[in-house]
Amino acid sequence: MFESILIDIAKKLLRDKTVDLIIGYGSTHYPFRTEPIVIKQEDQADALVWNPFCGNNLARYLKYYKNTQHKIALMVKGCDSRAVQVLLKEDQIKRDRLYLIGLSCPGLVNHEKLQKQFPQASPDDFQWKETGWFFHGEQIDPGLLLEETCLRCRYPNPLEYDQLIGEPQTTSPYQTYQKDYLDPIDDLSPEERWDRWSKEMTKCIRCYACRNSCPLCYCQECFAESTQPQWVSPAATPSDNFLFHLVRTMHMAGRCVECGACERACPVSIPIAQLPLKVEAIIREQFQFEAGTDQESAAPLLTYRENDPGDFIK
Amino acid sequence: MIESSWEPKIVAFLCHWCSYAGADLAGVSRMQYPPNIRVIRVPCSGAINPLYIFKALREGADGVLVSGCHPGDCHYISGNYYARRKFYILKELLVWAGIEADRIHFSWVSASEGQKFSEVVTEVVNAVKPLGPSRKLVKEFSTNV
Amino acid sequence: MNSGKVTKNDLIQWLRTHQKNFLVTEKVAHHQPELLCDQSKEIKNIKEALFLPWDKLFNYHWENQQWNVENIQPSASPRFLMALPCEARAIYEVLDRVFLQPSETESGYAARRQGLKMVIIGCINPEPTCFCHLVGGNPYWTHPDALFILPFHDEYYLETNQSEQFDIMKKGTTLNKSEKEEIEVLRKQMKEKTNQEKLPEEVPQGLYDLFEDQEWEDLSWKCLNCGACTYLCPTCQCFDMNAEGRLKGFQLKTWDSCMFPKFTLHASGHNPRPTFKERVRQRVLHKFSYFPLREEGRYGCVGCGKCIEICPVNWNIREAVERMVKKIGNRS
Amino acid sequence: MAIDLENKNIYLPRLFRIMEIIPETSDIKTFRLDLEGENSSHLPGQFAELFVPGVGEAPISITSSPTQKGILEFSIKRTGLVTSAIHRLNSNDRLGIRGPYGNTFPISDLTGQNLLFIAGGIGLAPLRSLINYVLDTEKRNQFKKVIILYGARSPQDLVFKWELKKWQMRDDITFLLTVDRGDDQWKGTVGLVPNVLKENIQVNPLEWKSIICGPPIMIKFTIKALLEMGFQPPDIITTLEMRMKCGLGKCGRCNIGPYYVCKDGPVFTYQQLQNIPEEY
Repeated sequence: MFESILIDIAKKLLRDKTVDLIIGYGSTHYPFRTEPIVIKQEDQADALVWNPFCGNNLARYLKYYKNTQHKIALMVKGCDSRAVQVLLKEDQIKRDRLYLIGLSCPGLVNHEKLQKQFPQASPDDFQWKETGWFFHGEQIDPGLLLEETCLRCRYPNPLEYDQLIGEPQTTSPYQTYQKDYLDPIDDLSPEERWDRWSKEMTKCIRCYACRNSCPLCYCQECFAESTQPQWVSPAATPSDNFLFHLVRTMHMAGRCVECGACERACPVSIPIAQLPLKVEAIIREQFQFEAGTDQESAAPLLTYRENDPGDFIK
Repeated sequence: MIESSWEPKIVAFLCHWCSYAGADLAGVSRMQYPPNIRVIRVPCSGAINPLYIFKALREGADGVLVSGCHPGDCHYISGNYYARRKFYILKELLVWAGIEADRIHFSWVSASEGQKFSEVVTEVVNAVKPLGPSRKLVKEFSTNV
Repeated sequence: MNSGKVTKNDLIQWLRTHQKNFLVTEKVAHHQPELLCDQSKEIKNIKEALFLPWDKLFNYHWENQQWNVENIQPSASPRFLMALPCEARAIYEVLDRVFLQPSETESGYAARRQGLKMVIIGCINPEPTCFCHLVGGNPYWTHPDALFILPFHDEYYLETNQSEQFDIMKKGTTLNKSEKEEIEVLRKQMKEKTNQEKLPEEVPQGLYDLFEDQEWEDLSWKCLNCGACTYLCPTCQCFDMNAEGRLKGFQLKTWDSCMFPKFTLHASGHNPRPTFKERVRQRVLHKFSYFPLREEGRYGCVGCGKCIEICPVNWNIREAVERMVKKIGNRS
Repeated sequence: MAIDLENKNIYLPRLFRIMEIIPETSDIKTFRLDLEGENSSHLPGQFAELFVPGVGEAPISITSSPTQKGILEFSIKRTGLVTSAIHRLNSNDRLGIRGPYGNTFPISDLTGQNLLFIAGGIGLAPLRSLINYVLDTEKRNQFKKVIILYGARSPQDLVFKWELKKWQMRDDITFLLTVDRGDDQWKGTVGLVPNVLKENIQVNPLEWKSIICGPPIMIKFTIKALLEMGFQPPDIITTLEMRMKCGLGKCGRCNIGPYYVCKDGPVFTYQQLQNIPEEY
């Protein structure tokens, strides 16, 4: 979608030297997949694409340029822009070094759903246009294909950008689909929830793809890899896996921008985003705060109120 | 029912200024409370990293008690306020993950509340005992292939 | 080498009788779901059967004022392992060479390996990410000690020279002459086709000389340095060992990855591979240069394409190697 | 496919009692282990994996020479998790050992040669195994002239002080001691090892073999000095410092180029180092 506009903008930015490099999505040889690319010369800009398979949160790459002087252009979806906001609030990078190319995002396609809905379909059967998604010409209801995190997305339009590509989305998927994949888990009994999570944690191989794909996980040394003291064993046992994911979720409390990049990065497809999303839902309800949406109010865990919920304390 | 001879092991993080002093007062005044808790003194309830609680459960603690000063009494002014929010989120997350709610307890005990401290500990032990030995999150290395 | 032919349900019947101790890799379960019985165990990565994700090496405990150490005798019940040719090659050509070296055989691996009966299914529908032909493999590769099964006109061709270990061979009917020829022709064509596409001989030494090349930086920029590729790679054999348990415990051997920062971190704080560039280069060169230079040209990669399939940023080791191979000779 | 099922657990350490602990400097101690009558099968230059139950393992070079029967000596600098745990041990505690691992100093190449030992700081530990081997009464005549140049950051950082005195008194070796920074009691030479080398050692480089061990920065400049003096790469022998876990060329940590430093090293000639990638 909008490739031609996108490429012109990129070339102009590089030509006028407003930025030193552009971080964006590039095409690949494989069906339904894009990859993060960095562009330093004009001719490289032709590889830029924008389609519903741009699942990586590119804000993750800003940590390479924290201590350099580069001026960086970054393609940001709605959730990515929230991630940039959190990074700015946590003083990881200065706003004036960033040129944010905003993308009005219709949502990302989930590969398993695509495989189930259209088995053996090849990429050229589809057209992913700004007006909608078409399979052999007839429109598809995005609700069938959207990622679970995108189905509950409240901010399809970037909150902060220097230039927006495409018309802003009029409604958010959350409003249109009223679907939240956390709800069925809430209805389960504690034992059923535990069985579900211990089954998922048995699949985990502790490759840390979820942590490394997250723009807000930028610690120099993660507690999971520390040996002095060693908090968790490097063995991928279910208990150590769950301990790693629970502590990482606590570290994301009030910071997670609900982009779902961790879930898309998981090589064994664990719905790992549910943990931080649940915490964000609790924070949205109890402390009326959404990460990366307003730069003035303090992060929830860095402030307090007299009437914070406390009846669970004896 | 769990046979009564089994005694749960409970790790208690007590804040140095209030709860630890409260526990000390309970001891000095010869107040009876179950001997199941192992006390770890921390500077403030706000200084308790969720990692400590998970690590305690991983190493086999059957229950965790975290106790600090009443809101407003904190030696560091707002340590317990931050802690209250963090513990609220932590407890909700743990319950959502399927860990029994009665494994994790929080309380405000001031330095003068020796009596309350023994009551809280008794209440915690009675809450953890029916749950039996902790088996969720406990480290376990049986090979799976 | 005796061979034969069995009908589909004979094969499934045999699988069902042994399903209790039958391991099936995820790739086989994905390609031929009908061969996966409900009680056989699906493993994501073939090496999990031999090189366990975590493995106790020995026990230690503190007793009467001193430390005591006692060995754990590894025990392994005989099991079948069904895999595709590329995955089986990872066991025969790579992992065995590392863990079964005569003077330093790992007792755990050896015990499990001794009890393992390998069943190799001919690969009939390769994925777009597969490239076994580049590294000396081919979809009909087999090993004499294994039972080779090839779907053949809605029946299954069988071949092994350990027929006493695979009782299904008794059910096999012998092939007539034309069928035998057809199989031979099929396999010869496949072998020739894949041999021409093999990476040229000078690649291992060529890549080694490209160590200082600037291209590694641009090539590895997008890599997240997570461990997904190494933990789903059948040939990655790096591991970590540390003590688990203070007064009573065991030495635990777990998988490890060269992509993690602490893999080569010295106690002095010096790290010879501090950034993503060195680590990505290490992963590529270890498989396509260092291992072949030590093992008479055998690549440390079997071309199964799993790392390309699951990479969160679609980092492609095949494209990376082909891009660097072009630079051999005219070093920039 | 033959699997030698002798089932020896190659990772199982053996526990030996610590006979004596000699504090060398503020953060270096020498541990002497009693082999209870056995003799170690190691050769100079090899290392062993020391295991502290409950903590972990660390590769430490063996500093005693095979000619010292019935004991094993390790000089350990407190830097990380395991070395600190070892420093907390006291006499009569037991320490786990497995090994010996790694290749050795090329004894056969060195026999009948003039030997120039250059050591820096704790780097003297691995060299001391070879030095004491060469200086052993039965072995000394197999080697020609021997020069030992040892330097440390400051007089307090000198290790094996009690043995340095013995080396100083011997008449069949030349012994040079230097420190980077002296202090008021220090009477000896002051200066960096590479400079002291260039000023004091005038030998025909073609008839000498040089063995170097020390911090990477010292090795780099010392090799440069030796090359300027005319030493040939095959005659410069040093050891490589890499992170190690298994010691058997399997766990992949110490892999540089086609070599596993724990198995094909840690002793390399400079000639070999020249075609190993600069990744150590």
